[in-house]
Amino acid sequence: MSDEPASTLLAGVAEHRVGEHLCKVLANAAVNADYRHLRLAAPPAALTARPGQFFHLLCPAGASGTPFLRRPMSVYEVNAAAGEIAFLYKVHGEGTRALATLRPGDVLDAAGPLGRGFTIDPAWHRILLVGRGVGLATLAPLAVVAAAQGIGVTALLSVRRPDLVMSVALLEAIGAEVHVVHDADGSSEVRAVERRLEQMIAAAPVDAVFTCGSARLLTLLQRFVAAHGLIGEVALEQQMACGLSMCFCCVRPFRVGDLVEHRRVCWEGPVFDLMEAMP
Amino acid sequence: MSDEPASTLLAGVAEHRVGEHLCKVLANAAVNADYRHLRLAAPPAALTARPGQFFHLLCPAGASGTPFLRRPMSVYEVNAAAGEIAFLYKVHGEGTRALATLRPGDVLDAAGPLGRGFTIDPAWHRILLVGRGVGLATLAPLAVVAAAQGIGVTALLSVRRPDLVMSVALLEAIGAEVHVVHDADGSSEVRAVERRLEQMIAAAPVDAVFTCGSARLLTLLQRFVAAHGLIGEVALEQQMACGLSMCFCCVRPFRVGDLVEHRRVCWEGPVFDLMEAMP
Amino acid sequence: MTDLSVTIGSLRLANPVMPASGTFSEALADAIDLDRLGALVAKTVMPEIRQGNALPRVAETPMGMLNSIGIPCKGPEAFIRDAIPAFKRFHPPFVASISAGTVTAFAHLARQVGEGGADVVEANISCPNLEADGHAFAVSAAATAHVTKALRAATDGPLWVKLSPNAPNIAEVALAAEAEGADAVVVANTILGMAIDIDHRRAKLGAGMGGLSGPAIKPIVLRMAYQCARALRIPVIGCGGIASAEDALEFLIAGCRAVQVGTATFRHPGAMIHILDDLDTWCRARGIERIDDLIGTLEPFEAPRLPPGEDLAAE
Amino acid sequence: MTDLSVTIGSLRLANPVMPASGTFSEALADAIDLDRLGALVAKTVMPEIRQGNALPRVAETPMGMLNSIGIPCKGPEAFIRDAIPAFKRFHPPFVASISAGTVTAFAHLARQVGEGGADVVEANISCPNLEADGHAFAVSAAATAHVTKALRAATDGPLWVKLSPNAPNIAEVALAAEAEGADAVVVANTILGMAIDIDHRRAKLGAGMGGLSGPAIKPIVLRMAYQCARALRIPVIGCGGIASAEDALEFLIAGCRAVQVGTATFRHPGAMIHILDDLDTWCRARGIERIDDLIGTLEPFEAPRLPPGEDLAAE
Ligand SMILES: Cc1cc2nc3c(=O)[nH]c(=O)nc-3n(C[C@H](O)[C@H](O)[C@H](O)COP(=O)(O)OP(=O)(O)OC[C@H]3O[C@@H](n4cnc5c(N)ncnc54)[C@H](O)[C@@H]3O)c2cc1C
Ligand SMILES: Cc1cc2nc3c(=O)[nH]c(=O)nc-3n(C[C@H](O)[C@H](O)[C@H](O)COP(=O)(O)OP(=O)(O)OC[C@H]3O[C@@H](n4cnc5c(N)ncnc54)[C@H](O)[C@@H]3O)c2cc1C
Ligand SMILES: Cc1cc2nc3c(=O)[nH]c(=O)nc-3n(C[C@H](O)[C@H](O)[C@H](O)COP(=O)(O)O)c2cc1C
Ligand SMILES: Cc1cc2nc3c(=O)[nH]c(=O)nc-3n(C[C@H](O)[C@H](O)[C@H](O)COP(=O)(O)O)c2cc1C
Ligand code: FES
Ligand code: FES
Repeated sequence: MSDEPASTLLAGVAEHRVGEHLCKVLANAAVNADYRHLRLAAPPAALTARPGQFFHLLCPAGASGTPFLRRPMSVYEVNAAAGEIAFLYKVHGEGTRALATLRPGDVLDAAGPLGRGFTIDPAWHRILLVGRGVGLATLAPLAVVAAAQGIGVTALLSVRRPDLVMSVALLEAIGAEVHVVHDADGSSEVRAVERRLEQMIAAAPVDAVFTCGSARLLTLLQRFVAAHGLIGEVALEQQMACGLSMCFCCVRPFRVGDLVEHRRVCWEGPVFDLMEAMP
Repeated sequence: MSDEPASTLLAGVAEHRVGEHLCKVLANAAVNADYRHLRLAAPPAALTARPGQFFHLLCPAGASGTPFLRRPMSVYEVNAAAGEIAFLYKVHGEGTRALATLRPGDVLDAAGPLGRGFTIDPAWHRILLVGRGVGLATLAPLAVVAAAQGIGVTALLSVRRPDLVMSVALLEAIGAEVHVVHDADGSSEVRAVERRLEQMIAAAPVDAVFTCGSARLLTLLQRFVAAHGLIGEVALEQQMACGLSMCFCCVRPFRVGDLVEHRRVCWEGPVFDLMEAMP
Repeated sequence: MTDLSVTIGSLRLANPVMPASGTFSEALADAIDLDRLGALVAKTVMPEIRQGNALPRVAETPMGMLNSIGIPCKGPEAFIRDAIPAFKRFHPPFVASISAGTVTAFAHLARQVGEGGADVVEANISCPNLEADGHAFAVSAAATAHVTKALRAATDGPLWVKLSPNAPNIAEVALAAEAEGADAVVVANTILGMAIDIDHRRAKLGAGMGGLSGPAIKPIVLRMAYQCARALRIPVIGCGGIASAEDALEFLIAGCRAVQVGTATFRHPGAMIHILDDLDTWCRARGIERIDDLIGTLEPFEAPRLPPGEDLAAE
Repeated sequence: MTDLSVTIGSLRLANPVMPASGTFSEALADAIDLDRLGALVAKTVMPEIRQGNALPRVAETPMGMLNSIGIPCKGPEAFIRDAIPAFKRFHPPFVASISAGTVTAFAHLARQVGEGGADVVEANISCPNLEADGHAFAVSAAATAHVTKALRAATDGPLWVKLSPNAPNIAEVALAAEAEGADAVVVANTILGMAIDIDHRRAKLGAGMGGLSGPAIKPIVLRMAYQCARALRIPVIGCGGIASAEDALEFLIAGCRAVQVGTATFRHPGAMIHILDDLDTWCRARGIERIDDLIGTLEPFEAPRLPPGEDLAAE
């Protein structure tokens, strides 16, 4: 490490693995009534983000002041060639409302990449992704990276209403087999999903299962994975302050054998072994 | 006063004399190295502002957070026909740096008009304005209103450097006789200014004298006004919190006969009798 | 319309929103309709004529401000002659805030303003600017009991005691005021703070230190208001950093019977009206017909903890 | 380059900037060069294995945050075996923060971590989350004297005592720590606060109340640091809301010998490096060669007031 003072905060951090990147906003458009797609120009260090990792975003000032804490967002797309990263986010509370005000040309401070992403074994033939709501944003880059390694992707997307479904085009473009279920016609109910999954893997067996976005689906998949002798991972959420293992506010309980252990979502996760997670 | 709840803050306030106006920024361009000209679309209640009155501006979030207190700014132009008001401001500290980031289309919250403006007697033939630096911003609308009433205007503008002189075009357009002095050639020194003023009023006698922007010029003019049996007013500055007479942080001492009395710049001022002011 | 009325002792207020002393004057009528407020509270008046502290008297801080105004004052006679009638032109009850350096002077002043027409006497026993390093009656339960007793003897009307967040244990001080006959406590005044002009290496306030107010202090004062409301039978009036209906609701749910709004009015002259309108909207959206039903509805907690690691072993 | 070195008792630090306990771990090496810091301070360790408080453990507030983490802890053995060596890979002195529920356990732990390799023992006698309503050793001068004396007897190395801003008179508590042999005091821990989720009418923190930190509290803590620095002969280390070199300079000019940076690192992982670079730039721009020359240079003040009105009559 050099002893010379870094001339700016960014420079001081850039040589390290986790950077505080000042990214220019390229686009921040509504995808549907609830979600927005935020595209940023990002420096090389940010482009190393792997599926399941996240960035910690410093929200701009909103209507009720500047949100003090950063907001964690999974990386949704990494386009290394174009030097871009993207997020898909739901407008929810103060922080995401403030993010929604960003205009092209504005600068967003994104710290990352952070956390431990998904495991991919190149020897696998096919993986199953089961996502609910904005959980799709977290699973999408996994599908892209798996497909690039020649691994087949089967995806089940669960949404409240058909008009809120996202990423189907992205998934189909990489050759994934995509199933959509929703609350309106009851197809997203646990029993229905379970039957559907059985049919899906009967038609095309999978090596591993990945999920994000629903405690109900997590429980279902724990049964499913145990019954079929599969392995799997889940990406979990928890409120964060530091995003860097320091504050212990983001812990969740995990079952490890007979013990229950606290782990930090920002550090040991956000991706965890599917069977150890507690919904 | 109606008993019905006002549906928004603005509506609740608009029926009263002092409004909290959400004004769209039309332009916010640099005039020279130090100063910016901020033009706002303003509602009718804001267009009643008279020369010497001010608005209290809620600065947007800047680099180091949101400035908590509002910033007082004299109204520089009121264009009732176009529905516009304008300010001329010096970029100085955190608040004015934040103001400088405003872009056309942004919304600025301007409370006002506030304070007591300049006195104009339609019977006058000619007035003398003596301003230094950004004090010109405060005196300019007085010149415009006086000229519209057929009162002649003689103006002496004192600046640090010739390139920082402003408003000359505006003053000449209304037929004012304009004299510029600056520090570079020593023409702005007290003695030199005093001589110059003597010549000016010898050539064109005046009924009243107005000043803003310099303690040194104030002292000089107190002598001058006393010597010539004139009357005059000065616009003073002081840090403000409420801008509305409530907090007593903006007091200054005034000499009233043999007594010294505290008056609030936001309420009894910002325009005061020239002879009572203490520099 | 939601029924926003609340009761403070014998006094019925049309709603729980009123200004905080020192951040309000009848000049605000230029900006809002004062008749919509729950009560009107004047700047503290003291027995003597005073100019207040040295300039500068305010400094900006992150989401807050420091002030060391120091209670400039024209004296009780001018107050009774000029200020009280000016406030009494409006309908809401008029609260006179008073302070003094001695118990005797305090009691005398309470009687004067009571006879002069004040509907409520609010005793500011907490102003941190008047004594070195913030000492005041309000930092001691004994001194608070002493002054409250004298005030209670001096006036028959409603007596509110305004506490200081600089007190070591504010609930204990509040209990002392309650025991000696206060009709309500106001929680709280400003928190003693400081800011330094690093270029000139001097305090940003002429008086060196001053009181911190604004959103920055809200979490601290809310905690204190909750501690007092939990301990007292008399009403608590919350005051500290309240800038929105949501802020006001935090204090009401924590057990406050009313709220005072101070610094927020400096940022938004219409803040109190905004709060009132939004309180109504918020209640109506949730089918809450009387604001009174919300007061003190905070779910109890007793600092639950995750059990120590060992106990979890068997889950 | 400005000479940024400072001395805390027998310890020479390369510069006055270090992390605050509980807001730092060696993982920050992923983001900044830890060898540039003045010292490294670990999260408080306690004698027993603990899971910490119920979730949620943090809540956002205006320019600050509340936390009720509650000191999850794997116990002293794991700390000495795993954590100390991880920190000792870096050059700056390593400060172990310890806490305990009894004086005996406190002293025992001090000896353990001292022998385990800590360069400094920082006694966290102020954590407001461990006792109901924020009681802790640090709110009483007597209890502080008692525990400091035991700690002093238990360890020969540098002993810092970290105070609580919830103490009624922090300078008095600081004097008690000084009298019993502390080498420095850290001013201060978090201020007890609260936030309420109005929709669910429950506290936003699982533990009900928690400690407020961040820029919001800076004016309050700066005032306390100044009061302590004025009263003590031993060094004061300032801690509370420091997020920039300007903030750090306020504390240094007020008389602090060093500063700790907590919550700022959550917003900007590089905050401490930024502060160091800007301190150097600021000093160089002003021809200040040693930061030491700045410490305690605040112009004295004694709450000057404008004279009362009558006296001004003749001016
Ligand atoms: C690792 C990780 C990845 C995520 N990826 C995405 C994503 O790709 N797209 C997306 O829309 N959302 C994602 N989330 C959730 C997202 O962080 C929250 O929706 C967001 O923080 C809400 O902030 P707010 O201010 O709008 O809501 P508020 O409810 O006002 O937030 C209040 C506080 O709670 C926290 N919080 C609220 N909801 C959540 C949540 N679900 N998870 C964690 N913290 C929360 C906020 O960060 C803030 O500290 C992710 C969360 C985590 C932990
Ligand atoms: C009635 C009135 C009219 C004014 N009109 C103009 C104008 O037309 N154009 C213009 O450029 N300036 C004007 N000023 C001065 C302007 O208000 C200050 O330059 C501005 O507040 C500085 O804010 P800052 O955050 O940039 O500076 P900072 O120094 O960072 O401000 C810190 C604090 O000091 C206050 N402050 C600093 N300088 C002044 C000052 N000179 N007067 C009052 N408060 C001050 C700020 O409002 C703020 O509260 C006027 C002042 C007053 C009182
Ligand atoms: C400029 C200013 C002047 C004040 N003057 C007084 C006063 O005279 N008497 C008093 O009891 N409180 C006074 N206060 C304290 C306020 O009434 C209130 O208790 C405090 O500001 C906290 O509320 P806020 O955060 O809503 O402002 C003053 C506060 C400010 C900001
Ligand atoms: C999440 C969090 C955890 C903390 N844990 C500890 C701790 O374990 N021990 C301690 O002495 N202080 C702890 N603190 C207090 C900080 O060390 C510091 O005193 C306080 O946050 C004020 O500084 P700041 O405003 O710079 O954060 C913690 C603070 C935060 C925000
Ligand atoms: S967010 Fe701080 S430890 Fe995970
Ligand atoms: S700014 Fe508050 S009285 Fe003038």
